[in-house]
Amino acid sequence: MDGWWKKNPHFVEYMIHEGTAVFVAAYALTLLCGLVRLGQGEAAWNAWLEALKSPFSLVAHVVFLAAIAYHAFTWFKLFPLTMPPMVVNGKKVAPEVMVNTGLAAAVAAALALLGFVWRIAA
Amino acid sequence: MSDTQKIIEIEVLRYNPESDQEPHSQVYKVPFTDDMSVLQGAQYIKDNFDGSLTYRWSCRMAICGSCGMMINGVPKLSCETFLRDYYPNRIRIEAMAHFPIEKDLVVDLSGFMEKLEAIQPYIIPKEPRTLEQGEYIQTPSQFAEFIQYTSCINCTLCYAACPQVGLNPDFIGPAAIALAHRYNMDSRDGGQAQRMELLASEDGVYNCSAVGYCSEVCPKHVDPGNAVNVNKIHAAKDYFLRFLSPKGGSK
Amino acid sequence: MEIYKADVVIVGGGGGGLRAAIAVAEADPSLKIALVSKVYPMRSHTVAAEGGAAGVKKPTDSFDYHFHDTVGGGDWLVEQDVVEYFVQNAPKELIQLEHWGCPWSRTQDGHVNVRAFGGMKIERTWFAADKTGFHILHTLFQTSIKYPSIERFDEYFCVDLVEEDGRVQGVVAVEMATGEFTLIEGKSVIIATGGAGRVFRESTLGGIVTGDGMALAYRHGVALRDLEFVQYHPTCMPVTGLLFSEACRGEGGYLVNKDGYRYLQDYGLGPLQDKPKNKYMELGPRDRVSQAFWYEQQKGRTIEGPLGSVVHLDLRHLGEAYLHERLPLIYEMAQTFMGLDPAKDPIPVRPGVHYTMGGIQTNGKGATSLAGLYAVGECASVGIHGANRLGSNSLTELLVFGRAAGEDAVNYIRNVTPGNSANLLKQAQEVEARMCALKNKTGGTERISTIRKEMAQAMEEGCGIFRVEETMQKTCDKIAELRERFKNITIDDKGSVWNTDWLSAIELDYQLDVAQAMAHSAVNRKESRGAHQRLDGPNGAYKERDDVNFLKHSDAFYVPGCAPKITYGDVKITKSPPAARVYGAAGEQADQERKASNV
Amino acid sequence: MKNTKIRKRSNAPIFWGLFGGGGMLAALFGPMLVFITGLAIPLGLLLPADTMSYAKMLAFAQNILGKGFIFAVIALFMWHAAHRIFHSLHEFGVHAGTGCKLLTYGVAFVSTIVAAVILLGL
Ligand SMILES: Cc1cc2nc3c(=O)[nH]c(=O)nc-3n(C[C@H](O)[C@H](O)[C@H](O)COP(=O)(O)OP(=O)(O)OC[C@H]3O[C@@H](n4cnc5c(N)ncnc54)[C@H](O)[C@@H]3O)c2cc1C
Ligand code: SF4
Ligand code: F3S
Ligand code: FES
Repeated sequence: MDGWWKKNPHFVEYMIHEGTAVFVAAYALTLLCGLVRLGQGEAAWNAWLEALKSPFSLVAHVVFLAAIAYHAFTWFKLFPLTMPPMVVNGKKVAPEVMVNTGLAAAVAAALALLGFVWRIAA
Repeated sequence: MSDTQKIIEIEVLRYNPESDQEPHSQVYKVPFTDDMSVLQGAQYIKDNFDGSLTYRWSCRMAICGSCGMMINGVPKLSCETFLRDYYPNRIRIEAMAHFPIEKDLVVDLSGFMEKLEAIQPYIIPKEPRTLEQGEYIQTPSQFAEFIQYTSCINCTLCYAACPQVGLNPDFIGPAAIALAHRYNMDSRDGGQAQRMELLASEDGVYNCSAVGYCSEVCPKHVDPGNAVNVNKIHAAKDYFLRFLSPKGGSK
Repeated sequence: MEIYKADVVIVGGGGGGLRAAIAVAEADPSLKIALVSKVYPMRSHTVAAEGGAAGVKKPTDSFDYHFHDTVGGGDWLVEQDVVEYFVQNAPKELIQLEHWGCPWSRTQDGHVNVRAFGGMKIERTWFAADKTGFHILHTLFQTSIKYPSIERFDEYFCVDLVEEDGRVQGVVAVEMATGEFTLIEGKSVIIATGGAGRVFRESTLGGIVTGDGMALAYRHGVALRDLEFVQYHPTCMPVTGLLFSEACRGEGGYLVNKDGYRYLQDYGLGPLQDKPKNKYMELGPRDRVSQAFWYEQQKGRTIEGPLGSVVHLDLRHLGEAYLHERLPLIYEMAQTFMGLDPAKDPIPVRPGVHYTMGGIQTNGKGATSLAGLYAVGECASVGIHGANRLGSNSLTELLVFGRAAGEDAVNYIRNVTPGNSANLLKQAQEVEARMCALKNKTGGTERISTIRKEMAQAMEEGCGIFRVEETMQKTCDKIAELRERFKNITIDDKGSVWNTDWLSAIELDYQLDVAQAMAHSAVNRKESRGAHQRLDGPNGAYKERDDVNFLKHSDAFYVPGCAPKITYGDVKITKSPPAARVYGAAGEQADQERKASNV
Repeated sequence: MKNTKIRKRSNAPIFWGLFGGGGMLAALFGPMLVFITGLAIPLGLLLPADTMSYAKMLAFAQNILGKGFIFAVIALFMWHAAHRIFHSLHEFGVHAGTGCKLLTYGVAFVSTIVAAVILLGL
């Protein structure tokens, strides 16, 4: 089984989308740091915010963004595989429709989140 | 055979347990016409060059499920794969991945058959009926629930495609799980709880990591990967709700 | 040598064998059943059947109609009492299969649907899209797993029967994966090895359909009955012989010649109908439709191309959506194997060998003349198909007679004592020695594939849709020559593991026997009936049906090293005296007359 | 019928459930969260400058819903990632020993505890 995942473009893609997990973890740990700092008081929190501004952090977050966006995309692309078939009027819904529904939900959720954050901030 | 006869090179992974230590490749130059399948290419070799070349086949119409092999690394039915689509390149055929090779292109399917038997692939009637009562009634939507999963021809291409089968040979695997799902979803059947025991076991659905290649190679559009993944949901429900349900779910 | 002791040995894991196995298991769970098959059961050629299985279903239909369709369809060469049993049990068996999970196609209100089929007066063909055989086989196979008393010997190749005290007592089989011989003892043996169509060239049959069981019974002295009747299916893919089911026509497809003309109206199947009408035009019986092709070819009205002469099967007017729903496999096959779209292009087709009407002679329960030996399915001649099988009768036959034979075998063995194992083993060892000698023989020069090709060529020439003495005799001579040359074959593979080279030589040996019986039965039948059509005789006398001399079954008996001995046996007539076999408008008139005379 | 082998029920539903929940959460909100915390705030884009000020974040983290959200994001992201990485290690041929489990589920577990303790302490 050695190197099986190199044998076929399907497997390479699979490994890439599985690989996004590393970035999800990295980002979650970043947030966990923030939470720890929040618990330590205002100065610590501000230092964390400052650290986020470092070029290293910015670059890292661009990478996180790309990886997690790809994760989101592939997550919904796998819907026809992972979700029970959607049946409307006794007919199976086409796979593309399932994928697109998922993607639309993701866009809506992201915008809702942005709107929500904006509202508490303002 | 006219002058314009095209010749394709077929590289076959040969293995004879009685004389070979290791599988080895052998290349044959096969004259072919555009309507010839890879299976017919193999038959040409057996008939004309070497009668000891061994492979399974029967129907040559993609319905008996015998003739699966790796064709340039991809699991395919050789009777519905055509030489013309590879020409002028060499074509490489090998035994299906993830199965022990018995000889040349023939693999040992006994493990697969055991899995197939283990999932109890028969109606366990929900409400038994006598012949005098006639057929069960199934509405179009009840029919639509399971019919897709009945199309499996047991070609095992999905096993050759699934890396998790390669990593854990005990994994029940896509086709057998799809067959369990086929019966579970049938309105005539009431055996889901019995089958769940196996699906939810350590050899069951959670071995699948949603690679999805099984469904991609399936020649009959069974979408076995979907059956496996949907049953993760069923098995999880069963796991968490078993304490609530009066029967206690399956063990 | 391994020894396994069973009560009932079933050779063949197709529809017939599986149904028989289940019948035995249900009749008496204490009996041990050995189910021997040279392929995994679900690979058996039943898997390829497309169109459907006949059984009375509609309120407007009746057993009587099914009976008359079958008897007339077989040109009266049928056992009418057996047909009676058949039509009455057909619906029960089809419902049983439904209870076991067969996904029959359904009507909107959830009942099983039926479709029209050639030569059937009323729609009574139960179908599962156009994969009926596939679904029947998988349903039976999966159901068989439920019974612990069925012990499967998958990929075991049966090489002989063993008999003692005048009764069959088991089989000798080779485990293909190892080359090991096993003696499987049984008080009864049921042969269900399918047809023999592979003795021809262009055929709808899979590579495993080599008539093994027929040859085995034949060599043990059982007659092969009515073997001259070989069905040509009119709509096959040129060269490969892959089948476009009769369901294509049942659903409304047309057959047209090179002028786009629906030529069947010229051959006693008219007048022209727009919609499919039972027993008219495209829904005529197979022998007639295939013969019409031959006449069109003689008249130069077929389409000539690189694939030989063809006519067109036109499905375009049915529309893509309907084709996908009713004929999905056909659709896919046309796309994959011919690169055309049946919703847009007509499909080139020609007749191909499809079915052996005759086979191992049995009574109405599948029992043969050798005590303990039964035969069911396409290898058997239970007497319902006569000179021409109606499409969709044979899948039902597997069920009805599979069960009957299974149950009868159970009754039979109640009164049988176990055999003398030592003698059986000795016989089995002799079989092993003979088989191994074939494998280990050196110095041969004939390639298996050459003999096989020449046999198929000869059979096609002599035993085609239309036959004459001269070519049939040539075929007989050719087969005799090939029998001789077979002694000088060479087998490349000398190994034990998975030696398909050797096994295909054994199959070829079987095929030559069956081919020989076919050709000799054919040349001896000096009349035209059903699928056996002659163009010769003094003043063309053999062109007509001859009830005086030939309303008789032919029985071919094995004579080692010589041509078979052909004798003739009576046909059982109960309520349908032989009459003119007519379809289309003439058929309808004849039906009415028969009705009028009955009241 | 020959189903004689006794098979143990798998405990995977727990891990698989956490994996699925995290994957879904990350697909729906992940990209936007990264954008907000990692790019928009540090770079002063789009959102008011004090969106993530100490006061606002503390208030958010003290709110019961806010607590829940933070906890869900950190913990579920970690479990999602842990599950995938664990499987990938197996797929690369690093065989699922205790070491692998510690490295993946162990880290997720510790992160979950840390997050919970801090959030409860705020
Ligand atoms: C393309 C096609 C379409 C058809 N469509 C229809 C239809 O629509 N309706 C209909 O009624 N009929 C149809 N028929 C006919 C019908 O399908 C067959 O007559 C029937 O399926 C034969 O079943 P069987 O059980 O007799 O044999 P098979 O299914 O052929 O099984 C034979 C079994 O015997 C075993 N066997 C053979 N030799 C040996 C040996 N030496 N040792 C061990 N095992 C052996 C094989 O492994 C196999 O398991 C069709 C046939 C074809 C080819
Ligand atoms: S699910 Fe598809 S690929 Fe797998 S065995 Fe069945 S038909 Fe073949
Ligand atoms: S390829 Fe294997 S991992 Fe799952 S989705 Fe298919 S079974
Ligand atoms: S030969 Fe039957 S599937 Fe290919």
